[in-house]
Formats: sequence, structure tokens, C-alpha cells
Amino acid sequence: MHYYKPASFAEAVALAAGAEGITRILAGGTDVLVQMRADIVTPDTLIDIKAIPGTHEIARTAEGGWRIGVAVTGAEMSEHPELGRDWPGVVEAMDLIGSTQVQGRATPIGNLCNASPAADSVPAMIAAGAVLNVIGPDGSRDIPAEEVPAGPGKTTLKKGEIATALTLPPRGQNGGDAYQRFIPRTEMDIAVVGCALNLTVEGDQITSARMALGAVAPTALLIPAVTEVLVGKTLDDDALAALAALAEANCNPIDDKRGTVKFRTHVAGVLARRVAQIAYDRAKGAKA
Amino acid sequence: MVEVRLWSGLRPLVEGRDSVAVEGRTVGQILTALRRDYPALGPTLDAGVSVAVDGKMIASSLTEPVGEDSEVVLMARLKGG
Amino acid sequence: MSKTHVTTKVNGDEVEFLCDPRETLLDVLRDRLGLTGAKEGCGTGDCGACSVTVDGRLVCSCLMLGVEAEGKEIGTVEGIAQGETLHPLQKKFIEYAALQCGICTPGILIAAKSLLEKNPAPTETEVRYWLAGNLCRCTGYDKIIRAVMDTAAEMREAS
Amino acid sequence: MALDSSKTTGFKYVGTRPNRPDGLDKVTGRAKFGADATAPGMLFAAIKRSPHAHAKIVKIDASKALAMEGVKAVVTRADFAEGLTGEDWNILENVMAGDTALYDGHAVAAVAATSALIAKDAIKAIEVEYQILPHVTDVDKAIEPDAPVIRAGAADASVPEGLHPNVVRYYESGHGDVEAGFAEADLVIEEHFTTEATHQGYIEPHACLGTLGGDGKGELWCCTQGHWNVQKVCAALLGLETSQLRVTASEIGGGFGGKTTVFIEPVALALSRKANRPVKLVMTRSEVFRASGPTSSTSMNVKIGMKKDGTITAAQGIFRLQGGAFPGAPCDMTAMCAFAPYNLKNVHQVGYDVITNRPKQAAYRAPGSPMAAFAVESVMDELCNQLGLDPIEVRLKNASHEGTTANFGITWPRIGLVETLEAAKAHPHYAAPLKPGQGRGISCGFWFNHGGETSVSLAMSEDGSAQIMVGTPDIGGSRASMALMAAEVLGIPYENIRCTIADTSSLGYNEISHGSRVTYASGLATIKAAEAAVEELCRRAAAKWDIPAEAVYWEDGYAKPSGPNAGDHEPLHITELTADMGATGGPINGHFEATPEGAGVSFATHIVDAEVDPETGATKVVRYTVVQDAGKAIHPTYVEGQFQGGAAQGIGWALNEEYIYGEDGRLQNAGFLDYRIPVASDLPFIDTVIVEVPNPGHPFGVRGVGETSICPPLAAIANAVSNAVGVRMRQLPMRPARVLEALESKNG
Repeated sequence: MHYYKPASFAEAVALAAGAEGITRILAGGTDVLVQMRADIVTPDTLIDIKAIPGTHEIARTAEGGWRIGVAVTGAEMSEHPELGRDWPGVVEAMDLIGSTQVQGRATPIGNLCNASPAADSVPAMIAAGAVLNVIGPDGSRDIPAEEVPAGPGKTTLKKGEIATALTLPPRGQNGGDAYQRFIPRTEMDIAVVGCALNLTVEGDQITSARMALGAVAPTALLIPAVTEVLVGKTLDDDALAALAALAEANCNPIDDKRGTVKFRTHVAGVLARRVAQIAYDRAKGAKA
Repeated sequence: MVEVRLWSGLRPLVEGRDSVAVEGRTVGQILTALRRDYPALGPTLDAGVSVAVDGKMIASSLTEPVGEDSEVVLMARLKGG
Repeated sequence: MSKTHVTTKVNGDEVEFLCDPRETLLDVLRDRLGLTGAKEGCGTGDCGACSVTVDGRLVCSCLMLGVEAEGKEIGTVEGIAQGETLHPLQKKFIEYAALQCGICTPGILIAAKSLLEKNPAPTETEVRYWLAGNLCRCTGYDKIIRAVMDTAAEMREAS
Repeated sequence: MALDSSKTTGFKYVGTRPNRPDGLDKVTGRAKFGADATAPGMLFAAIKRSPHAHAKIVKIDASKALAMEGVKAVVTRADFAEGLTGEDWNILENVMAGDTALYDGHAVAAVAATSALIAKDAIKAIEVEYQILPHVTDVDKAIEPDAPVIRAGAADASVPEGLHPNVVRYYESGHGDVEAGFAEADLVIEEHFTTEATHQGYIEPHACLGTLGGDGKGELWCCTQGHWNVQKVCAALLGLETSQLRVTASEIGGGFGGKTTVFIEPVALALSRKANRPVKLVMTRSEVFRASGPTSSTSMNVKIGMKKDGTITAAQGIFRLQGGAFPGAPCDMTAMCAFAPYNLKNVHQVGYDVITNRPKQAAYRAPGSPMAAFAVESVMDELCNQLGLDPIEVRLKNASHEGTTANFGITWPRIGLVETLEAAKAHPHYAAPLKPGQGRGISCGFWFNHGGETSVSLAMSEDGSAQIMVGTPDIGGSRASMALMAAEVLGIPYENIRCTIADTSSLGYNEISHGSRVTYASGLATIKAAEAAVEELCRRAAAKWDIPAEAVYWEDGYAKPSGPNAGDHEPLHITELTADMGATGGPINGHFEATPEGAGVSFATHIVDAEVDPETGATKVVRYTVVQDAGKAIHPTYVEGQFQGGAAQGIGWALNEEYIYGEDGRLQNAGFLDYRIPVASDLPFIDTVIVEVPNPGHPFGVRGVGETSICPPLAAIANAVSNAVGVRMRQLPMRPARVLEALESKNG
């Protein structure tokens, strides 16, 4: 295995484009090292992007959103004084991953690009409308978060393309997001089901909604039909029931050691109701 | 003679009896006598047994004394974790 | 395979080593630097026995490569005591019997110290969640949580 | 003068809570565990393991591995002793497969190389040709008529004719007439229960460093619960003389029964012999799960009859345990422990030891008992619920006590079950109100405890301090307990005593640290060794005073003349007797060797409150109280630690821990990510009540405490969850999906 620590994205892209065999990008390493350890993947080329300037920054965008550098960790997101006020659901989702120790290394972009169907931060990013900024031999492009995973362990990034940052849109007024997952213990498990919801309201009425589900399909799912179920309504019992039914109807999970199809489908509905209530309260001004 | 009670899984080996009488003043002598007088019990005894004498469970010592009136119960070999 | 030269600081001392890029920081600490205080319980970031700090940040040393230590400052259990003076957590762990076998203790001490530096007055729930990545199979965590809470109280009084 | 320091009250040191002697080493990181040792010229080893559940090994080709730079030796089964029988053969067969791989993870070859990375790469270069055979991993499926026969002829003489060849041992006992008893009952409940295999989950993987030469002499450092057993077994597997192999026990990072046998030590030694260099071998966590010794999974039927007043009229249990591909699942222990808490006129219990394509089970804390308690105490709870009776009152009404006949035939000596039930009844927890969604469960539990071969040596130093050498590895603070007991006898401060775990060349044979035997047996031997030293101290004083030794007695660190007839002598302090001991007869030591019997059984009663999320089926244990008879708590803090640790392991077993095998017979969750042991945020504080009903078999009344604490939790938690959801939970673990299904079945 060859280890490189490029000083610029241009250098990193050249390395990745020219490398033979298996190439992995090293940011937090919490997936790459586990895969190496378990003999699932031992890369031929490992490109550590943490020495590239700007990769550790969390910065406001000109539009009022946020740009999260590719090496920013979960702990840095949680500690940021403003990010969590705008996007509490995204920050909480990231914070749920692994232990305090893992938070010190794991990055949301790594979580997205590892393309696990159960990645906790990904449904929250999708619901928030996050975009992945990538650079490659053919220049830069932006990919909506929901289009990054192509299946378990696979992404839509092309050979030589490297993520540089994640951009979250401006929060705007009267908005709120939330993410919850179900795990058997209180910590340290992989999500059996995850659900994120991002809402805006005017008074009691919902004006926009984005929902995403995790661990119920080969990739995290954006559920566009949520607008039909919630927009123009208040979050009453009927709306919650319809939302739960929508979440359940969109599940396409597998039976595995972590959960059954039946259980995952049922819990997706439960979580949809729970996150909707939190996101709604936040949109109406409750503090995260 | 000392009356030795057997667990019921062993009874088919001694014509259905739930206890047998053997000579012996120690656990070791009793086990020797059982092996001699009831050869069918041999494999079980070889695999290892414990013996309770008056409620005291003897895991392995052969030197524990046994009285004429002692309650002697053969037990599956005790193990621990 | 060629080895990489790395210069880093461990518990305040500058050290240099050569390592294969596949070696983890934990491998390096234990096998190249002779610092066996950090333990390997799982190698996959699930048990916390290998906890160290890197530039003050709590991490699993099994989830970081040795080559990534270049230019960093590493803190391990061997560096918690100042000379013969134990850290208050170390004293309390002995006093409370917050360890039985002791294999998880180095990682838990590093993690608890990192918590108290960040949050000098944690609630029981905060302590439990902060330490959720440090598995202990002997104690049921009871005496560990009590020792951390009491250390925090004592350190608050002292400061 | 024969000294006897037996007492159950009036202690000066016993019962206090001093700091443990190894505390400083363990909080500073310098305590040396299994993987922390190195040796000059050391090689690193790795093991090639079968990916198949059951396969004939057609051919092993290591030529590519041996050609790799840095590879120094490869061993296979051909490098071990031949002609072994009995358990030695079973262990060898498990340590290194012969002609057949019997489970996913079974070792088939091993490599030693100059680095761990090279060894890991070399393993991949070993080519093994397998012929796959049909497999079975489930206990019930393994005894169906068409189940593949795993090892023909493995059954012993206990197995009745007509059973499937995978039933390899059979146990049956009881008394009275259960059918007549059931006929007398007002209510009879029979239920089927299952539990999954769990792992001890010690945080330290197996690790060792071995050196063995062609001269048959060797050194071995390893983490083990019993290094004399390691010595004996390794010698047998490698064809050595036992005494030529010196084994040193490292600090041990948890065992719970799982480190009572060997898995990798003979392999390291075989590689060392072949390479003629020291070899270090450390299991990965994945290897620990796949190829060490988890506990049995079970399938159990329990039937109990009860009168309206709570009197049990009859009880019957059938316990099927799978213990992997080798005989040894503790079906007899399960059957004997099942009804031990109850005084029964009619009782019948049957145990089946079933082999499957899984790793060879090893002991796990009171092996076999927790599962039995789960089945029996669940039926007890259901009977109490249906008859509207208080579960503690019913248990008190039927409780075993001194003079009643146990379910396995003995007449109980003095036991403390009733005392634990009374203490539980009086505990504020039992009367505390429950919140909506919560349920309360109680359960009793029983374990035998064990004595075993024990040697202890004590040596006085000239300054009056003492060193003790014991041979039972210290898993949870036993060195502190030994020092306390020696301090009590010698009458010197605890701090003046150092207790060391001796290696196999420095002390006589010691059985493994298992069966909750250490504080009992090594403690008894320590007391006797200290008494022997005190006798010699008294003789030295007598010589100084020129009076008979019988006229001297020992009190609080002083030799004193026993009365006016002995003369008017100033008491002599221990330091005055040890200072010139070289000139007054030579070094003063004490030692004791025996196989103490009379360990004293132990009972416990646990109270648990659990809260269930009705929407997801997730269970949270919100309050937990352990009440257990310790006989006498030498160091109460460490007794509490044993109670709490057992409860926590039981909570894991009840709720989330399980071995999950796929249809392909491969283990699917060989890591702490998906083998879910409780984390700190899962648990509440665990209250403890130490009951002390002294054991007449120990000078200070000690009963073993380590194992009994894991017997009641499975049932207590299952009862709490069942009472919270209103449906009887008969399968462990009670993972959320199972609880949710139960709720759905209730709600139709």
C-alpha cells in the first residue's frame, strides 16, 4: 500500500487519476481502517487529504449556507457555535455515529462517500438539501447528496474525482430539521432504521418538507412524496399518520442480522412521526 | 456398607435401582468399590463424578471420610467458569 | 514494502520511528515505541481500549495510521501522572475499585480525563454517553461512573 | 500447638476496603497483560482458519507462504503429538484441525514471521483445498433424524439407545413421582424456552509469547485463568514433560470462564519449536468470537405444577444444550441448577449435550445455570401471575433450606437462599412504585462453587513483612483479598503484605481460577499458610523464653505467654521474631497444599425494573438490585463488583447478545459492533446487598461469589419485560423485534 499526503487538491486528483488498483481517500479513516483490518479492502493507494489547506474549515457561504471541508470531523461540527443552530438535525445525525473517540476522527463526507445504506448523517444531509462538491480531472462539479451513493459501498464519483466539501443551503426563516435512528443499544450500533425530516412553516402550516430514510434500501432514500403529505397542512394526527404510512410504503429493506423487513418497515413509520414532531417544533422556534 | 444414591440416568446400568450399597470409609474407597461391584458404572466413573457426603459436595478429593450412616449421593462432575 | 519515517511527540517527548503505512498508531505505540498502556481490544473502534489523545482530541489509536502521527502530539495513559503524583482520576479509580481486570482502564482514564477537561461538571448521563465507546466487561460500569463523578466534584472544589 | 484462626466475627482486617495492590500498575498503564510481553528475536504468528462450517481438509499447500521473505515457520496438525485420547485429543482437535474443519474459524495452519503484517500476508498465501460437508448449527435441528452426523461415535455410555448420534452425553435425575405431583396441582404450566449462544466478552483477546527448544524445555507467557492447566495441556499436545514447560500468567484482561482452556498457546509453542525463536501470538477480536469458547445455546422445556396457595407439587425440565463440535456442553449442570432453589417432593430433570458445527464451548460464569434459571423462574413468574400470588412469598414458601432434599438428591447443608429472599422483600426497591410501561421481575439463582487443588506459600521477611505466593490468577482483585486474610492471621497491617501470582516453576499445582474458587480455596490455603508461619513464630518466641511452644499464643502480631504458668514475659512483636530469624532456626515460611472441599454453594435473588418502548420494542433496564449470599465478604467492594459485573453480563445476555449464524454456517457478527455487549449508557447503577450466611467449610465463612451473580438476571429481566408488555417472553435475547412481535400478538 502506498500512502500519499498531497498538499493540494490538484496534486490529489493527479494521484487518484493516475493510480492503479484500489484507491481510497483517507480523511477520518474510521471506515477505511476497519476495512483494512477486516481484510475487506486493502487499498493499493491511500491518499490522505488532511494536509490540503481549507479541508478543516466550517465556513458560511456567500448565500448564507455552510461549507464543511472534507476533513471536518463530527466533533468539530458539534462544537461549532452556529452550525447546529441552523442545522441541528444534520449535526445530531453526525454526532450519533460511533463513540466519542470515533467522533474525533469521523467525517460527514466520509460517511457519505463510504456509501453505507445505514450511514446516520446521510439522511439528514439529503433532507437538508446538501450538495457534495467534488473536483476531478475534468474540473469541479456538485452532486446532490442523494445522488452520491450508488449502492452499498459504491458512489457515483468517477475515477480521479475527490470530494472537497459539503455545502448546506441557507437555513432561512421558520425552518427546522431532525434526525433519529433506531438501534438496539443506546450507543455504538449501526442504524437499523434512520429517518430525517426538514421542514419550513408559516404559523402552524407546513410550507416545505424534505424527508429521507436510511437503512431501508440499498442507499439512503429521498422521499419526494412527503410534500404531498405535509405541505399546506398542520402537523396533526392525520398528517402524522399519513407521514408514517408514507415512510412505511417507501421501505425496501432486507432481513439481516440487524433487523427484519417487518421491523424496519414498522420502525420507519414510528421514527417518521417522531422526527416530524421535533422538526416541526424547531421550525416553530423551539431551541434545538 | 454405605448406601450410595445414583442419579436416575445411571439406574439402567444397575438394574433400575436408585441406590446401591458398597463397602468404603472414604470417597475413594467407595468409588473403587462401585467400579468393582458395578462394572457398568465404569465409563461414568472414568468420565469423572463428584460425590456429596452429608450434603457436602466433594468435587474431586478421594480422601474425604464417609461414615456408615452418611448420606452419599453420586453427582455429575462439578465444573466452574 | 518501504517504510515511512515519522516524527511525533508522545506524552511531551519527541520520538521518531519507521513504520509500514499499514501500521496503525496503536501498532506503533505498542510494538515500535514500547508503550503498551494502550490496549487492542477489537481493532475496529468498537471498544475504546486503545484510546489516546491526538492534539488534545480523544481518538481510537487503532483507527489512525502511524504515518498520520507526523507532527502531532499524542497523549497516552503513560503520560497522565505527573512524576509520582497521580492524576485525581487515577487515585479515584483505585479508591473506588473502578477496575477489576484493568484491561479497559487505560482507555477509560484517557477518555474520562478528556471529558473532564471539556466538561468539569458532567451529569451521570453525560458521563455514561461520553464513555459509551469504552467497553468494560467486569464492573457493570457502576464504580467507574461513580469514580468519574466524584473526581469531577473534587476537582471542581480544588479549583 | 495447633493454631486455628477460624472465626466469623470480630475481624480487624477482613471486611475492610483497602486499595488493591495492583492498582497503581493498572492506572498507569504498566501492568503487563498477555499481549504486552516481548522477547529478543521474537517472531509474530497468525493462524489460517477454515471459512467453512464443515469440510474435509483435502490438502494444505504452504509452499508459497514459506517462500515469502520473513516467514520462518508454518505448522499444521502434523506438528503436534499423536495418539492423544479423551479431552487432550478434543483440545488438540480444536486447537488445530485434523482431517476435518468442524466450524467456521477452525484453525488449519499457522505461520510465524518477522512481523505481524508479514504473518498476516503469509496466511493468505497458504492454499487449503476443502471438500465441503453438510453442516448444522442449531441445537434442535442437530437432533432431527436427517441432521448430518458431525462426529460419529462421539457419544459416551450415558446416552440411551435410539437418540441421534449428535447427542453425545445424557443426564437424568430427580425423585418422587412428577405425574402424580402434576395431578395434585391447581395449575400446571409448561413452556418451551430458547437462549442463544453468548460470549464471555472479555476485552483482552487471547495472547501469548512462547519459547520452545528442541531440548523439550520451554517458557510460556499467556493470559489465562489457570497456568498449571495450560502447562499440562500444552505439554500433552506437544509431547513434552510437564515440568519442562514453565508457564507464567500475565495480568488477565477478563476471563469469565473463557480463559480456562487453551486455544493458541500450543500453536505458538509449536511454531517456536520449529523456528527455534520466541513466538508471539495474539488473537484478533474476530478470531476471539469465531474460535474461542462461547457458551451453549439452549432449547428447554419446563413444566411446574402449583397449588392455589403457592405450593409447588411437581417440576420437570428437559434441557438441550449445544456446545459446538465437541462434547462438553454443561447439560448436567443446567439440569442440576434448574430447580435447586426449591424444596420439591416430585422433580425430574433431563439434560442433552448436543454437538453442532460451532466452536467448542467453554465455561462462562456458572456454566449452564443462567439458562436453567431463565426457564424455571419464568414459569414460576407465570404461575404467580396467574394465581395472583406474590413472587417472593411463593419462593419463600418453597425455598430450599438446611435439611431439605435438593433436586439432585443431597440434603442441603446451611444455605442462604431464604436470607436473600427476605432481604429482597425488605429492600425499598421491591416496594417502589412502577411507572407506566415498566414491569418488575424477580428471580432466584444458584451455583455450586468449587474448591480444587490449591498451593500457597508464605514467606516472612526480616522486617516483619510478608509475601504470599498464590497460583490462582487474579481476575478481579483477589490479591487484595489474600493479603487481607493473611493480615488477619498474622496480625500485621494489610499494607505489609505482598501477594504475587507465582509461575508454574515457583509453586505447587493450582487448579484454574474458576468455579468462584479463588477467595474460597486460595484464601483458605493462605490462612493455613499464615497459621503455619505463626506456629513457627510462636516456637521462636518459646525458645527465647525457654518455655514450651504450647505455652505461647499469638495475638494481633505478638507472641504472648499463654498464662501465669508460662512465666512473666513481655510480648514479642513479629518484627522482634523475624529480625534474627536466620540465627534462631532459619527463614520463617508457611505453606499449605490441599484440595479443599466444602466450597459452600451460593444463592442470589435479583430485582429488576424494565421499561419497554411500546412502539419499537426497545427495553431499558431502569433499576437493578442484586441480593446475594457471600458467606463472608473479605473485601466488600470487590464482592459488590462481582455482583454488578454478573448482573451487567446477564443484562447483555437477556437483551442483545447472541451468536448469529447464517444459512452457510458462518458466524455473522464476529465483532463488538454487532455482538452487542452493554455499554455505559445502557445501564443504571446496580444496587447490591451482601447477605452473609457463613460457609462452615471456610475458616472465615467465605462462599464463592463470582458466578452466582449471573444466574438470576436472564429470568429476572425476562420477567420484568413480560410483566411490562403483558406477554410471556420465552426466547432470548429479547431483541426489540421480538418484544414488538409479542406486543402485536397481544394486541391481535
